[in-house]
Amino acid sequence: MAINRFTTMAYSEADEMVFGNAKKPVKAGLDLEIGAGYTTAEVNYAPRPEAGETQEKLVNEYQRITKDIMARMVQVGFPSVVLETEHVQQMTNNPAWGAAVAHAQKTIMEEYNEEYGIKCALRHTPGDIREDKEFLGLRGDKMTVVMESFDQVAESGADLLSIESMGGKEIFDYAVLRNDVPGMLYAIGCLGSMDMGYLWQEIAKVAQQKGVTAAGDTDCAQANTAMFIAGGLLDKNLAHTLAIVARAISAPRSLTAYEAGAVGPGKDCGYENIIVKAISGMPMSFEGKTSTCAHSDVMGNLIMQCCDLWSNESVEYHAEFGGTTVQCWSESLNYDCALMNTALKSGNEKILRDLLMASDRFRDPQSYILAYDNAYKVGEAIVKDGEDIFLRAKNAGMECCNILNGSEGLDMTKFELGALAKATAEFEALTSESETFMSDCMEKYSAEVPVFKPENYGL
Amino acid sequence: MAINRFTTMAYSEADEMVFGNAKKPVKAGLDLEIGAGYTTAEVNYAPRPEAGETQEKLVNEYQRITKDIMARMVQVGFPSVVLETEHVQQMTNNPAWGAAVAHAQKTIMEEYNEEYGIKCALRHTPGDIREDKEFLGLRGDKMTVVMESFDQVAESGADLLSIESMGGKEIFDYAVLRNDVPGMLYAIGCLGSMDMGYLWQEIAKVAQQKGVTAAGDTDCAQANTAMFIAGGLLDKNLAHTLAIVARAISAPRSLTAYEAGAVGPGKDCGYENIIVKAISGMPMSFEGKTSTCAHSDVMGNLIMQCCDLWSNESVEYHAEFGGTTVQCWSESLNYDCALMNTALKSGNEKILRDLLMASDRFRDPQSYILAYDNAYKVGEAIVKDGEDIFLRAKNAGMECCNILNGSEGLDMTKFELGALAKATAEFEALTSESETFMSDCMEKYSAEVPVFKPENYGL
Amino acid sequence: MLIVDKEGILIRYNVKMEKSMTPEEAAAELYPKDELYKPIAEAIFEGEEDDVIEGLEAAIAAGKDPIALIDDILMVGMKIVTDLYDQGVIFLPNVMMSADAMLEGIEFCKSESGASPVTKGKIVVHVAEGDVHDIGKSIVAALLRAAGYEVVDLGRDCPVDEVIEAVKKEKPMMLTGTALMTTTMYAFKEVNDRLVEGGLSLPFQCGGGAVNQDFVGTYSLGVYGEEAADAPKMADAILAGADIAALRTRFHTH
Amino acid sequence: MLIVDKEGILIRYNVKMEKSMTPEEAAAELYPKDELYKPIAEAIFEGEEDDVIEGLEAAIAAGKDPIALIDDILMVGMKIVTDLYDQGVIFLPNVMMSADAMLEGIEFCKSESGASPVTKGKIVVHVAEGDVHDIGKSIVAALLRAAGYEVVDLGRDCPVDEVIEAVKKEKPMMLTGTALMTTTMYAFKEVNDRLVEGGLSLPFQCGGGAVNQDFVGTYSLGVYGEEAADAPKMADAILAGADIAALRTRFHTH
Ligand code: B12
Ligand code: B12
Repeated sequence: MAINRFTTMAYSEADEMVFGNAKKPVKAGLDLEIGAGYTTAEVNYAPRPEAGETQEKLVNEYQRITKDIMARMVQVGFPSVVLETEHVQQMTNNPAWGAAVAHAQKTIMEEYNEEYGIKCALRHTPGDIREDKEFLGLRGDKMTVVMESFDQVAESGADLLSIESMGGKEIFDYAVLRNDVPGMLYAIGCLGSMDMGYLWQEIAKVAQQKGVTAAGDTDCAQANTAMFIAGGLLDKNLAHTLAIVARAISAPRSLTAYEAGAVGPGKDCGYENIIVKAISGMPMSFEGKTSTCAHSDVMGNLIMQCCDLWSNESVEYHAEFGGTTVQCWSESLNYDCALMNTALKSGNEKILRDLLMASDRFRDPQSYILAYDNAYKVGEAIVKDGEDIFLRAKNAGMECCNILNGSEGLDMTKFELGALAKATAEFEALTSESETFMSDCMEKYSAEVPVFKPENYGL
Repeated sequence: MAINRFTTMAYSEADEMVFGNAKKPVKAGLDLEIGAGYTTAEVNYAPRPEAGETQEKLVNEYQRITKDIMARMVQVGFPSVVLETEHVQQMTNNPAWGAAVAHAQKTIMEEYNEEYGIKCALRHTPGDIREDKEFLGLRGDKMTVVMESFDQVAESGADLLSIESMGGKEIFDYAVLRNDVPGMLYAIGCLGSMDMGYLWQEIAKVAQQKGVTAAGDTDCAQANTAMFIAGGLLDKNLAHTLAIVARAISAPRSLTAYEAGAVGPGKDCGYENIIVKAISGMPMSFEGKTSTCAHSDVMGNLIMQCCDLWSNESVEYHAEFGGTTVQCWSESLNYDCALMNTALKSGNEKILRDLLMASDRFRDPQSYILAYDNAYKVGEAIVKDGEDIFLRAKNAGMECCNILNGSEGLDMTKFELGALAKATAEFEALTSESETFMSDCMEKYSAEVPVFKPENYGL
Repeated sequence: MLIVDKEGILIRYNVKMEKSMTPEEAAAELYPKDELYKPIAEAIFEGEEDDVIEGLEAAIAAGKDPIALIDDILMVGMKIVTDLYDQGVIFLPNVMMSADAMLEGIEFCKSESGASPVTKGKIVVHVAEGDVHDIGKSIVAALLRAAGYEVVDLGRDCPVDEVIEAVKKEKPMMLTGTALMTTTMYAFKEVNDRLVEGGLSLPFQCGGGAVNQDFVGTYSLGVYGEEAADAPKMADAILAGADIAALRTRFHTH
Repeated sequence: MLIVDKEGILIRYNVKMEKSMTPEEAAAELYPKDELYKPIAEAIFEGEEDDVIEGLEAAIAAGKDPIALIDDILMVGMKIVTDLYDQGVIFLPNVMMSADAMLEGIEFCKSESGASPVTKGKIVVHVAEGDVHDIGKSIVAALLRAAGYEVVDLGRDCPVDEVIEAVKKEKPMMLTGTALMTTTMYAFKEVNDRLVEGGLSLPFQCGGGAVNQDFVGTYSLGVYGEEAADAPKMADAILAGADIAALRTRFHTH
């Protein structure tokens, strides 16, 4: 498949974007349509450690998880649900395991769909296992295993295919701990996008062959790592202004999946998805206030503003007073969706969207930029040079800095402001020539980062 | 203290009620005001079983819980929080244990209040241990222990005093499994109210002596038991129409606390609190879509409609990917509050309230009645005969039936309709004479329920 | 006030899935044809104790043996009720009321004949030590009685010693335990160990909110019960020869 | 679009609590007065490697002993940085860059003198077998180096065998482990047992997202570390004579 770059915005203005509606809805699974006027919960879960020992135990664990969720859905009267299975590594490394799990889950979902008419779909997300102990190995034997895994889960019942790909991560890990903005730009914007183009053309091919949906990717390995290191308001490991610069740069990277054939829904942990939605018009999954089981958040409400799927990211399967964890969290998610769907149905979706956004707009520099109006502006900066992966990533980072520099109502610490000023200056000092930047970086990081192997990117 | 019955509504119409605002706000704890224009999360937790072995272990467990919550609050920038400690029985049976826990918790809360200015308050809820293996023992030695517990926790730092009292439960347990509506009326409306009058005058006295707040009680032992037995849409243990009749009857019962000197905030698990708020104008705590850790719910959004505190009911303390359970749930709760507070601040509180209500209005007969407009009507039926505890409870149950019989847009099953018809007929056949009813019931249940001891109610 | 139609927001699956027959119609299809028996079955279904007695009096007057009536009509009538409950046509309180009516009927038959009927077997039920949550246990007891078992109910908050004593004394075919709190369910392990120590080997059915299959699987006599309605099924399975392993295979479905 | 002022909705506690001094001002108060030393401390604070070397050259030219300079100014300059980090005045990337600059300075001093300095002690760090999450480990390593310890970094996804081998070979004063996944942290128990078996008794500091104090408390050599900044504090405590029990008393604060 070819890569078709986005050079225009899908929405003519930011205010056009709401939750539950995407310009290009996606039909998937059993009677489900995503982004077609209603929101749906996407439930995520991790098997208990002991369950990973054998294929049989693992399949059994996922059967329990699936049954628990489906049963709770009908008990409380929810009309639709998506299940996401993020592979534990055994499942990707042994493609037959992943396939067995997908098949077992889908069988249960089909029963519920038949008996109750509940709309549902199954997402499978193989792990990006393309690495060995020391080095990334993006294009070798491990790539074959990953593609075999996609092939088999698609064959066995997965409706939506996703991955959290790792291209650029070896440079990013080095750069993020050193406030190295050009390094982050190179890692995420250039290397990440290049790897995604390579990888997603293959995934889209599998999806087409199997008649399932190539859904999307997130910059979990980089922008989320920055967000986690940045942490809460009182953490002091990374300026939140830098974390959001990394996030802005990740938008054109994650966009690449959709340029290489994916159609959405984008994956939950991609906080950059709001920018990606503005550009692509495709439905997106998000997580926030109802994924505290997986991580804390400084924009728990805001990030719900334009979601099509609403996720809890991940929770280990175990018992709580109110049922198993997957039942508790799936129910909470669905109530959030019921609220959004009520707003949609009564024409109040923009008010609710704005309340969600306004609740966190000033909580953090990160939420400020991801507020849909500012996110839209970052999107515009990206499509302006949509054909040039370096330039558009640089634009995204610069626009992010510009918006923060001109922010109104957002209080930042001296430390955040200092990091922002440094990042702004570094962007301004950068070349506009993609080739110059690429070759300078190649030289610098080949020398400084021992685990960097250019052949991973066909360089 | 005397008992002053409510004979008028605090609000002149249902539409006047919103979340975060009560006619009679309550100042409590460290800089907090409840029902004064903003909502606050109320975080609940249960120690791990092992932690209950010694006083030291238990205090240590609650210290961890308290620290975890307070730390998460400041990390995400939340302005206020309430902690509720529902005693495990050791803490009430040994009043010194409860006191030690309250003191340890309050010390940490004071540190956070001082360092960050976060508003907070501590609720302690001793267990209603007034029973032995076979019988309730509401007025004997156990009553003395309960009051000693209140006295000591109030002395040691608890700001809000609550209990979930059990009066009437021996009759209720028998009646609920037999669709016995007059029995439920006797248990909850008469015996429950009588015990509460007795108990809450004492609690209010302690609160006054110690300068803390007598907060409120819920009909956990009866209306919630009915709600749990009723379960989800597909359960078949109790008609949901009967569960809501029990709930309606529980409103005048729980109201008794406020007639005997309590001032709110009412306790989280009292779904009848919406009716109590309409009558009393006092702030109330609620739980719903963000208390799935403790139980499933058929009105997760709706019940948030007029909350002043917003609770997770209970979660066992343990680790999740995103931190400890108390951190996860306290963060989710606070985001809900941030949304409500944004609505309040921007004048959109009635729209948000209505969206929350509309999302679940037709989910279940229970949610239909607890929608604020219908709840208000039940309130009116109560205050009409506010001085007569039997009549007002009967009115509440009858009004509930009437509203369901005339419902619009609510689909009920044949089974629910059948149970409703039977309940309606039984109410209509009932005497209007309190004394007749009381003596008939005394005779009937003394014969049928071996564990019923009238002396528990001074009868 | 905002009222929004539920379409697309929620589905009342209970309404959607409802059987087209009313409970009364469904029951009518199952009543025995016999003129003497039918009113008794009907009275059990309705939970009308007086009508049950009246029907029994008529049957005895017509020459039926009181003790035979227990099996021939009281148990048969009750089975209609529990079958309809299993199928989701009727709900628990109906079962409880029918069971009350049927038990009255049995008492009546016994007093009429002076003899005691043979029950299907004896079962001891209890709530774990330290736990006062007894509604689940009461339902289990009622359904077991409704299915023709003799139930010895040790009540709530029942000390381990008392459980062991009762098993020694009553020699039941099975023992059940209910626990709703994470703190109390560990008592089951102790009960199990004390039984094993004492050489008492019988299936120990455990259920209740806090309990789960994995936990029950950790002690040798334990069989997990999810719903109260499983209890009579388990007892029936034991009568049919199932041992603990077989019970687990059938009831440990998670 | 709706914009709502944050008052009453959220509090940026970081802004509210911020120290009034800028990091530069705070650092300036701590620099040594000495004309030769001050620019080096400043260059470390700024993370400017070239300036550090330049400063060292000047000091050596003025007669200072290269190896003595390591303790007298490089470590002193670095301590200013880590102290400010501990106080929340500066953030981690500054520490990382300062540490890089300081380490360059040490290399330069070594090459100038031809001799090797005595470090405070040797520490082995690793990420648990099966786990690729290595950022926390890298931070731990950097902060230990910044505090003057020699670090042997076994990297991520490190087999238990390799850990044991490294401890045997390097004879470190302490071992650290990082695990971010509930599935991988059990490797620590194995490492512990293999160490004990082999008669190797040394404090085994464990941390990372999945790990908690209760877990670490279950194996004999384990000491739980919450933040990376605790690692050098633990090492210092060991130098000051603390055994595992004493370390636990101090660092197991939950
Ligand atoms: C009703 C209730 C009460 C009532 C109990 C009335 C009564 N007579 O039982 C009252 C108000 C008295 C009460 C008191 C307390 N409660 Co309470 N209570 C509940 C509640 C809301 C519902 C329980 C219930 O009746 N369910 C319905 C019945 C029918 O279900 P069930 O027993 O599980 O039985 C079903 C199946 O399990 C099965 N089954 C049961 N046993 C068996 C056996 C076999 C063999 C088989 C086959 C099947 C089977 O059959 C039934 C139907 O299918 C739960 C909430 C919850 N999430 O469970 C809390 C809950 C159990 N209570 C709780 C607590 C903490 C308490 C108190 C300590 C509160 C306090 N601070 O005072 C006290 C307990 C004091 C004590 N020493 O025990 C906690 C327990 C937490 C924990 N640590 O595990 C819960 C979980 C609430 C919560 N979310 O925090 N409670
Ligand atoms: C970034 C990240 C990644 C990055 C890692 C990049 C890298 N080079 O490390 C990438 C994208 C590669 C990744 C991959 C995966 N990840 Co990941 N990841 C995360 C994430 C988002 C943040 C982790 C992080 O870096 N935190 C910041 C660092 C600085 O924190 P830290 O390591 O805890 O260290 C701090 C302290 O703990 C302390 N410390 C650490 N060690 C020590 C030691 C001592 C002695 C002391 C004193 C202190 C100390 O110091 C640090 C600062 O103070 C977490 C989310 C979360 N909730 O933690 C998920 C998470 C850890 N990942 C998870 C998963 C499932 C995976 C994958 C399996 C996903 C997949 N399906 O492919 C793969 C793993 C493959 C493998 N075999 O390991 C799950 C783990 C679930 C579980 N079962 O436990 C998590 C929890 C996400 C979730 N909520 O589900 N991940």
